Amino acid sequence: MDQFKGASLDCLRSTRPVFRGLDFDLPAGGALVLTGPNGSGKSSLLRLMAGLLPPAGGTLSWNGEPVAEDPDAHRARLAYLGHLDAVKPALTAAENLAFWAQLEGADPATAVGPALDALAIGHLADLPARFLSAGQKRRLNLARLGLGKAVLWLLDEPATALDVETISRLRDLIHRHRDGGGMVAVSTHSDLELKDAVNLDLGQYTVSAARAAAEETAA
Amino acid sequence: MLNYFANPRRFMKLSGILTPWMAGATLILAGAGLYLGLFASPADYQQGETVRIMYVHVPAAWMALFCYTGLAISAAVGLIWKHPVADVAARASAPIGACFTFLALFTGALWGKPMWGTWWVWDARLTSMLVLFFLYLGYMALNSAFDDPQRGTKASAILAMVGFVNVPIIKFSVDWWNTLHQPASILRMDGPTIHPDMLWPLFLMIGAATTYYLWVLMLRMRRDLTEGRVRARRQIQAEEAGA
Amino acid sequence: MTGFRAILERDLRLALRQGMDSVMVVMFFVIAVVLFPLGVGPEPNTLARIAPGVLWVAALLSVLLSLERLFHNDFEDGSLELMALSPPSLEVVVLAKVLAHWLVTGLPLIIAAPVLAILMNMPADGFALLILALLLGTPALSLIGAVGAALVLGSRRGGVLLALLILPLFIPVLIFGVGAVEAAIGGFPARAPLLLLGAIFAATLALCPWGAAAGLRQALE
Amino acid sequence: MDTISKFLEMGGYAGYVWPSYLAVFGLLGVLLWLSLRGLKAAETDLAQLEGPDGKAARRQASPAADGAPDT
Repeated sequence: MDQFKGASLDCLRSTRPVFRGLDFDLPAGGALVLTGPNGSGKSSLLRLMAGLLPPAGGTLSWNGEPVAEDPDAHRARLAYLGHLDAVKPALTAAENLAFWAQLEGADPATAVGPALDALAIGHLADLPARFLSAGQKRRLNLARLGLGKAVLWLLDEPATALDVETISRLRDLIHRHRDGGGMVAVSTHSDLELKDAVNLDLGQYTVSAARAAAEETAA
Repeated sequence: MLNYFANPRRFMKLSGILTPWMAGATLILAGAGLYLGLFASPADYQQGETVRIMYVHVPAAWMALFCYTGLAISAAVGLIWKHPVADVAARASAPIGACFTFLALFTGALWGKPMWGTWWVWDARLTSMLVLFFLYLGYMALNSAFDDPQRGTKASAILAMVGFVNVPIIKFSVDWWNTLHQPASILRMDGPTIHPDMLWPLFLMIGAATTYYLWVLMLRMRRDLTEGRVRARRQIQAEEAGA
Repeated sequence: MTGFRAILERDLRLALRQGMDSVMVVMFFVIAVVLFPLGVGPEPNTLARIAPGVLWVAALLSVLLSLERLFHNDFEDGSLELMALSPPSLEVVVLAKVLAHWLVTGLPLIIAAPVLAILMNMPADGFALLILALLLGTPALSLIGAVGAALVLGSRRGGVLLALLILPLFIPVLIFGVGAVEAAIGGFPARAPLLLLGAIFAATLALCPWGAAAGLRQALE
Repeated sequence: MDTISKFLEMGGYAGYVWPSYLAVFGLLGVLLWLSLRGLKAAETDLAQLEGPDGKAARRQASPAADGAPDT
């Protein structure tokens, strides 16, 4: 059984401390919901989990092995969804998705169709992405999750710009993923209502600049 | 050793002690060098009195390279071992090095006019010095081009390392190009061996330039670190005002 | 390797569909070269004398002009971040994008160069060497430029800044590129400058993907 | 008097030698002055923020904090 763990993680943005001493534990099939006020570092934590942002302190580990020792393996097992949709307007919806499928080593011929259908945009497959609405682009980006290889999903506010129906589709997608032993970390404002999700309130790890300065003086 | 100086507080303490010594050393060395260079040394039998430009030109040219080496090493240390003081040192070195490079070019032109009859020749040394000047400007421009100063530091550190690999290649290519274009014989700057009476003021002035670099480097680093603390204080205020 | 091909194919497809990129770069190249006879005067011997240098400088500026967009679009729309998180390493991503960039911009320049050489009255002895030198030199320019393009991502005034950073580093390629052509025209062996150009290409191929990847990593933090 | 003017003439090369020295000492002097001034300014700022009257200065800087405590 897989396990993704973070121990006493520190995060700096530029020179500003964001959070300190953060721990989390994400078992196979688990879901972690990140909450906290603006600026408490929800996006930063997800970027840190993805390996885009190196932690200023602490370690991330996968099944007990530090993630930093094998970044290639870590990239191969994660799917990240950020604020930007990464959709190329000049390519069709299917071509956009096929590219990501190829990068992940999946077969585009078999993977793309079902992934589009999972978010009910199969009928848009051959439409150039420049004709898609904001919500449809978002769904196209979400469809990457259905390509199937990633064990660890890192979703940064996936529910923004989605209608109720699509949110429930996303919820189903996440449930199926977890049933298959996958894990997911979500930052969210609007509640996705994931069952048996562990709530991680980042507000409690926030460091004030005053405290950081005081500790530095003491050091 | 590196870890020891990586602590900004320790650096502030140490540089506080060293700064006045560097200031004193610069003044003494420059004073002695000027006296020997302007009064006590003879004029060159070929170049006449213009040889006295050498006492400011050669130190400037030497420091142009010295500062770039210092910059590149600091940048590498800051990038690889993440020492905050090294980043500050790299940033502080750049304007000093750029000044020395400019001065080397400027005094070179003033020396070249009476000696070669022209302000500027596309000589290998002049050309590679000019390129070095551009590299300094690029480093400083990149360093200040970002809203997040941390990004500027990292991006320009990578540039400094790329430049450091490139400087010998550029130097070599310019040498090669120059030998193709014009014979080097007219442009011999390093004429006959230097008279010992000229060597002493030259050494003193090089020493003065080096201590000047360390002096201003420490001043600029202290300023950067102090400004960092000011920013941190302001942030605390902003938080208190918001709470 | 499938990752490399996927990125290459995607970038080429994008360039074909929306890109006037190739056309624009070649047009800039042509206009820049044409300015020289207008500025220097139409005297054939003068033009022939400066032709190799003018062609190389114009090629260098054309490459520079197109470099700014190398990572920029993918950075803005979030694709770069996802590529950085995909299984192929960032160095492979850089290599694939540089190859696509060179096919789209470098290659058309090389095809246009002999035509412009005729306009510049360049002696025919130099044509083969001009093409050979450009074939070795322009990929090196793209590779060096990739490092700069990665470093200026997200900065203010990206384009001007890129020129300031990259042009000094282009100098060796310029010197040996022109050297090869002039040697051929003058009837000297062009082996040495060509070998040096090859060495520069090999060195940039080994080092620049690493430097560009480092630049991208800090841009994505 | 004669020796001084002879010295200043620099064997006829005064127009080259003295501008060199002037440029070097002038530019390096300006750089030094700017660096010193920058350091002084930063130190004054810090002293104002950290000093015994730092609290008072803080109040003045952010009057909104007293008026609207819960925002």
